[in-house]
Amino acid sequence: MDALVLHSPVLAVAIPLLAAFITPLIGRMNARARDTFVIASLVALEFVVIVLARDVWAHGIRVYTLGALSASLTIPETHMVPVRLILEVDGLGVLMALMSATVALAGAIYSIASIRPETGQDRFYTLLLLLTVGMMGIQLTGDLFNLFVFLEILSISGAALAAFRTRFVDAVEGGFKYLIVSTVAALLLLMAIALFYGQYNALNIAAISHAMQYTVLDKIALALLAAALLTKSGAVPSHWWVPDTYTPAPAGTSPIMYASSLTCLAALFRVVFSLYGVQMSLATVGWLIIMAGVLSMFVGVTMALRQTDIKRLMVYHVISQEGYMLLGVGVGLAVLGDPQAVAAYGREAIAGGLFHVINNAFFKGLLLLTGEALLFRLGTRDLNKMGGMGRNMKWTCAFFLIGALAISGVPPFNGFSSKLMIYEASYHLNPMLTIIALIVSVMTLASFTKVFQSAFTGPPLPEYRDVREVPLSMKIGMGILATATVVISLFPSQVVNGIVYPAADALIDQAGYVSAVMGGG
Amino acid sequence: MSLILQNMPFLAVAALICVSLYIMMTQRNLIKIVMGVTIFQSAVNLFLVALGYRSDGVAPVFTSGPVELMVLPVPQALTLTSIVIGVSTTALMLSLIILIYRHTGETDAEKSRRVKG
Amino acid sequence: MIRRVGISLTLIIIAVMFFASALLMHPFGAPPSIMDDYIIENSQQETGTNNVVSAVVFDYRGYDTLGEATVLFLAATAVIMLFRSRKGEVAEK
Amino acid sequence: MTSKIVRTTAQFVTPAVLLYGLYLIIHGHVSSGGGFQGGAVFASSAALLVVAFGSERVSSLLQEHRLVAISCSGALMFIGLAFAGMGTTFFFNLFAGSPLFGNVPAYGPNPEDIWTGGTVPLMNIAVALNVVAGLSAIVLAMALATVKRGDDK
Repeated sequence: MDALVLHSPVLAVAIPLLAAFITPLIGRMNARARDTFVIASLVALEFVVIVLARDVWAHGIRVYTLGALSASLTIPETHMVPVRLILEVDGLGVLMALMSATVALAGAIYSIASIRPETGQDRFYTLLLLLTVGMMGIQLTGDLFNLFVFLEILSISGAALAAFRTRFVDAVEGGFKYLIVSTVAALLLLMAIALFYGQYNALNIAAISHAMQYTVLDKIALALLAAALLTKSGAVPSHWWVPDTYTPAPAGTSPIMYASSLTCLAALFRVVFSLYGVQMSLATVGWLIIMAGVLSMFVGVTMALRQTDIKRLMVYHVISQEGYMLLGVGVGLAVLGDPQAVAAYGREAIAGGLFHVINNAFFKGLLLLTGEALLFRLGTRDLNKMGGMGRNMKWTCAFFLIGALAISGVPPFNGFSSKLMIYEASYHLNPMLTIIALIVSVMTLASFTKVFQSAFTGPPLPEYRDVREVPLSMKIGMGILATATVVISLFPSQVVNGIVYPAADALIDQAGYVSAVMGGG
Repeated sequence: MSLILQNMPFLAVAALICVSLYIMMTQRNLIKIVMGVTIFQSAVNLFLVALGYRSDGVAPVFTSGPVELMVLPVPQALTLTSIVIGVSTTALMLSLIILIYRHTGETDAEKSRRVKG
Repeated sequence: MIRRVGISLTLIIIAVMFFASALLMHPFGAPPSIMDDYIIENSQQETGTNNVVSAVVFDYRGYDTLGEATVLFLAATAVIMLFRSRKGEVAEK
Repeated sequence: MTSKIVRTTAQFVTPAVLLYGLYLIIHGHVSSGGGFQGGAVFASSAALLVVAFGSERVSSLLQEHRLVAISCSGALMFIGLAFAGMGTTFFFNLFAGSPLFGNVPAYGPNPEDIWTGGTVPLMNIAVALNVVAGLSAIVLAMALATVKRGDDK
């Protein structure tokens, strides 16, 4: 058990990676064994992440030096800077890792039934596991170049999954678009890494942060990093690839791909807070992030109102909801230099943004899965051609209701709790922000009311009279995400205090992040 | 002026990046866009290798010869990683273009509907 | 027209950014080397490898290389997946 | 299928390419080279064969599922070596100082002793398996795709 705790940071990446290498070999022999193996490895991953999370919550930041004589030996004894590759896990890392592992498990279980009609299932599960590897790797690493490598794993597997249904030209084009965008973003990130390496001869985030002189080059690097990671997360200046890529993605992977976007968002927060942090005046950056957030909210929801394709509509809400997260964290970033303001509302703003990240991963993922469930049974995504499915697909209807009420911020659901935190905090900074956020929330409710009416209420259309409920595995997949949503809704204060505030504090406490690697205080 | 001459390799990197971004923004043929991305990759690789160069350094391999000043080893390892990743993404991009061509008979971004890099 | 102006503006901003960083970078041929000097001096004792680049690739930064091998494996999987034969696929709309 | 000159040249060049790739892989830890470089050279012979003999003939020789299996086993060997160090830490160089590839040279110049490097030469071989099979599979799949129009239009 001690060994498990000790090695858990690297096991959380190595387990899905090992599984991805074994899956093609098992898949050639037996499809059922392969499905069981994939699910088992994701359950094991979930277990390891929980072990890791409990340890981090109890004992603070964990470091893991790969290949050293001891995992905690970050700097060689006769030297001043870290040489080996170091994993560093803090509150934010475990929060995102828990979210990613849960969503990946739900998506994989859902896929068992939903991918059955397709060929190439071995490849599908390999790609799904590698997408999970990419997410876990980005969250748990403490090294910038390593972040680049895992970002590429995430991008390539994401692009391949988006193009999985190769018989649709949309899918192939969406995958191509995503691959170009993410390759360029990753190269910008690599440029920034090279700028750091050229100046400080270091690749470790904490070591660079420790040595940083805040030169012009560092500011250029910040611009490159922010551009790259905002592009990957799909916030407004570069939101145009999101709908084309996510809409044709195969059923079970939609929530996982969404979680991978959120992962890039968290990586952006990591870079801005832990790499640059309080010593650089970040108010301008904070306001830029707030602007991006407000624009994302507004553009996303207005585009969503015009859609008649159910999945495309939900994907536009993805952009809109990312706006809330950027707004919350941006408010915290704008006041980071002022300790009083941070204590008064900045900390709450960051926590609200992060809480919204995990809430969204669950209820938005649930909504995407219900959209896919309708496609699976009806063969269409067009809202105008659906109707009255509430009677035939009771479970799907119930899951959809949970997700829709949560995303619209209806009390007592978790979407309401996190939005409330963001409203309160942003009101202190500027009341206009709160008003815009409230308007967007109302528009979201309107949009989902439309979907509910056209898809589920009313008498069933004659051509869909014999439609049945979706198979068991899809119900279980949706059920996991629905349970997570309901549990967070029932115990919001426990979740916020136990999980979310440690993550927000880890972001604010840059000195702690640096000293975990560099030693001293 | 001497600075410009001395940092010529870095300036070459900047020039290559500008060329590649120009290609990616103005060209409509998908294969040309991929070429732009590839030039960008080469520019970044060149930058990484140039960062690690020490004047009069030799390759960081210990042989039976005398130990001299060596160039930095880490950028070479990073470049190796970056090259392999570049090959993989390029292969996948070209495969996707083959599929787009099968579907639409076009490799032009605007004629084949919504693709716009 | 607006598109042209936008493209030119973006290009100019990016060009200024990159040319400035090229000039602000340390002089070519004299990089800071605190981490790399340690690796050059200790790679033989710590890893037994005479080729320092191999020592970095497989020992000091082996985890990156694992990721790199994964990327290549991933690309092969993805390309094979894209050109798979689709016989026996259930026709779905 | 190209002219006889190309085919004959390919027959003579391929063994040389394979030998050079093998040298780069096995000597990766004592001289320039390594698993990736050698693997790429090795896999370039597959591209040469495709040019000379056509992709159908080559793909009947190098079947896709075999290449995938080799690629998987290379990757598994690599991650297995990383796991082997888990008694200390992940990626710990377990064999440095052991009887297997365990000679540890002192700092400074030394002759090309191949019995050094610990896990590094083994990892070179593992990565080379992965790279050879992966790149050949990519080249073959793309070459086949441009030749025959698949059944998926």
